[in-house]
Amino acid sequence: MDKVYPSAEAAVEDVFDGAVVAFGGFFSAGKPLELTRALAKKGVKNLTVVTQQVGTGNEEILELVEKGMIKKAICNYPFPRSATKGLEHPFEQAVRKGTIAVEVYPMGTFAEKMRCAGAGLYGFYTPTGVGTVVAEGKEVRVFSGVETILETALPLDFAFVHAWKGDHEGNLIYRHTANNYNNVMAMAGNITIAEVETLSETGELDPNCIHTPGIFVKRVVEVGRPELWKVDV
Amino acid sequence: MDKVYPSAEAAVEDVFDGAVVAFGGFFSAGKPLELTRALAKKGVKNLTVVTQQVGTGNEEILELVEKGMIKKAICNYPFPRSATKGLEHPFEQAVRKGTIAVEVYPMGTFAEKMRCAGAGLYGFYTPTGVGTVVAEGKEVRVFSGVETILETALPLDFAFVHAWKGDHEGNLIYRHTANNYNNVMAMAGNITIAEVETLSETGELDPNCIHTPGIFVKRVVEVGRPELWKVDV
Amino acid sequence: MSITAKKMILPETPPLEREMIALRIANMLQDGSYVNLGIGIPTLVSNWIEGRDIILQSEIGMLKTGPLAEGELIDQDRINASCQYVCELPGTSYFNIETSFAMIRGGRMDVAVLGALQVSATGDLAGWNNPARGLGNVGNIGGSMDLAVGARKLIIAMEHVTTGGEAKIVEKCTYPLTAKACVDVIVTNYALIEVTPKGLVLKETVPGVTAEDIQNMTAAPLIIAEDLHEMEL
Amino acid sequence: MSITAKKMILPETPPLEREMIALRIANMLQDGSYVNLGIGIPTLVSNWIEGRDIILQSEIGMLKTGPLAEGELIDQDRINASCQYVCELPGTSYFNIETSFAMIRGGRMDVAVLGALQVSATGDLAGWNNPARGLGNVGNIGGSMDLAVGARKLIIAMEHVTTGGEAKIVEKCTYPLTAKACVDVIVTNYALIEVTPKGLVLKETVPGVTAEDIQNMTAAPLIIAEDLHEMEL
Repeated sequence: MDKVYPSAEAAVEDVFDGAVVAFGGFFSAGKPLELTRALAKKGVKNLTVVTQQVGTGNEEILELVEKGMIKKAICNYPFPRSATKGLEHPFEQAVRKGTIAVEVYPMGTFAEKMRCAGAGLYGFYTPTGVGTVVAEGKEVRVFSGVETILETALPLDFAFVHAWKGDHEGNLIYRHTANNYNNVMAMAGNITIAEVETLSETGELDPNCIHTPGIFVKRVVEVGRPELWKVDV
Repeated sequence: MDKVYPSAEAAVEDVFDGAVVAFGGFFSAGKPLELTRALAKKGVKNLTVVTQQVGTGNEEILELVEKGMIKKAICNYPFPRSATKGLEHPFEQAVRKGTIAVEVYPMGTFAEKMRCAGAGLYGFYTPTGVGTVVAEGKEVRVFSGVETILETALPLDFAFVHAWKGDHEGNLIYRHTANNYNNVMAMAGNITIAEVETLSETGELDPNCIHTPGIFVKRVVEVGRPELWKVDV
Repeated sequence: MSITAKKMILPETPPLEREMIALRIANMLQDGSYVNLGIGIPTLVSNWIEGRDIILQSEIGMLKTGPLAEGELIDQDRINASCQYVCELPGTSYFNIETSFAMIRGGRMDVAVLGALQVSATGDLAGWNNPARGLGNVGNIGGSMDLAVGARKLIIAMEHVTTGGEAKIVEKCTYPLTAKACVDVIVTNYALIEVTPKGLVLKETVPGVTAEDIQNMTAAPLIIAEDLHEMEL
Repeated sequence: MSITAKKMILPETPPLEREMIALRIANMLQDGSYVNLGIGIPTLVSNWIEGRDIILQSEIGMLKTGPLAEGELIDQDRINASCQYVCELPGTSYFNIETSFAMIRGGRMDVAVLGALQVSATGDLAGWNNPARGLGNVGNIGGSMDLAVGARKLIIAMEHVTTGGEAKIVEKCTYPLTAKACVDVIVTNYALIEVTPKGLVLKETVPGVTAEDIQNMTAAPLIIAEDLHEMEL
């Protein structure tokens, strides 16, 4: 099945108001830049965005913030590291004003919540977060003397991912640390859309070295190599 | 850190009586044949073996059965497919006699229990097994209208795995479907021992194509390419 | 053993060969779908889809499983979950078993085709443990429970009655369940029956067999479809 | 703000530079260990271990992280979790973030070195959320909670008091916790303190500073080690 779409715009066309949309990548590595830009261009309301950080080192998502497209952000490292910079940052300002709700998880829990959804599971018990604000309102359970909390699956309506190489059937290979959240978001996405730097013919990629098998990917767009990011945390 | 051991015998020397030992592989693909033989040779008591199948297509483990080394087997497909063959099979006979206890899990749950342990988690809720004997004695919980059961982590004292290529620091690459249980057992093993067909110099393997990062592997033994298995299920 | 032990009355008309059951199922599969085939008749479905855009998954950890391998194409590291040597296709990918079951439970399998010992009027499936074997609550579960729960559509391929002439389609399963309310369609050597909220609907019969004949070998009430027709092959 | 707001009395002796705190920690690391370094002073530890057999993990998904990259070695797809460009080493491997945190929670990290806002007498750590920022219960958690819970040994690298002269080692943390009872050793610019079941044990002081001096800038009781000695660098 050929999953190639002619453009990022065409690939994101059915993202709907109120959708839960995840964006892969971590600072400069592996961000679905073109898909995000296409979404900003399209315009859509009340999004729940799921991503490592909003804005800092993720400037293309800021456009969604500034256009008022985001209702809620689920993330791990939402704000600029510096408190001073934070005060000037549109996302942090929106959070302070209460126009964007924010939910923060420990990094491992954040990733695992998506892995849980992607794996068709519904919840897991982790020792991370016990005794912290993260545990508030969550079931605490002791296994072999270890306190854990129950965390639940985080399914995604759409997952935007960026891969180094991809083929027509959606098999993906990431480059170096640009894998990061991309694989787990691809797994958790109901509709996973992959932008790839190079589109390969099906059969060209080494079958022993596919990071994300095509079954997790619904659409593929070729976008070329992105420009070098200047990251200012 | 150089993790290479001179022989399979040396690598399994500290397996202790009563240990939980997992064996990777699935029928003809990816079985840690030399490590298993070395363990049979060494002799050890009251093992709990964790493996896809005991005996059928896994003949080297039969030696552990026949030597009375196994107390319990945790597996997914324990018996020969044919009932008639089963009656003649030493493992099935031991189970019928009650000399070996057996615990069976659905394949996905079996793999996930080890992944759960390897990931430092303690339990997960899965829809698999609801309303079946697998659910007996387990907590049932409903998430968004879906019934699930609680399954817990299965940690391993030792994991024996077989890889195609490995380097001195324990980075592993599997070949085709010979990955199967090997990666997840490597993750769950307190002491993971990898037999590899070819030992590579550290740095020779493509860092983007490592299946099991060396951190999960404590020992490496080079064993060459195994003979072709005749599998009679 | 109450109703299931009762000998069913079989018509004089010869039943379909196993290959023809497989063909009927192959014709139900849509292009572009991801399909997992269980052991037995389901495996034969693969003989009818060569050249079609249907991607087979093998739960051992292979996507786009090719035809059976013979002679020099045999590779012990390339097998399907039924332990048969298979070929690779352009676009094949290999992955570990935990990812394989993430696909299965996670709803990525459009169709699973499994065999069965019994199917109930409400679509319960019993397929992994024949109590006659006398092994109690343990047996070869394999991937069946995960597939039954996880596949978007579950098709059962089986003989209509047991070799002893007993009903396999029953009011309520008396054998240990694989999963509850999971079956969508049953294709037997005499009929095609859909499981609906109203009950079992007889949709197709093999030439020369009447609805009454089918009811006579079915130990659960059948609703006759308005468009009941002969099975086309 | 009770005890923590009280200005501590600092000795005249100049404190250690941040690089020296990092050096003291580097000297504690054993060869062959897997180590994760947090943002800030912890990152500086990497400057002192080049050439040693210590493997750094970066939670973004890289094992055997090399030195910082400059000039032509900069690659936007090769960054550490602090968002710095890094180099590859022989034996480096890349993996997805869910596997990265499987390592971290799963006990594969021999040592984690993190910064802190406060550490309590019982080894509680508060490090992710300074209430002064006024963002309530949300903030940049990053990987800290998983590392604090998962690492076999947790070393805190920090200034002994805040820039405002307030104690950071306190009876009980007043800032939001990262994890409870997780800290093993605290290395500051004045002292090395171990967290033991009996309480905080002062083991080393920088030259020219007395145990009394340390107690004067510590808002929790210190036990003086029998072998208290000057820190060697």
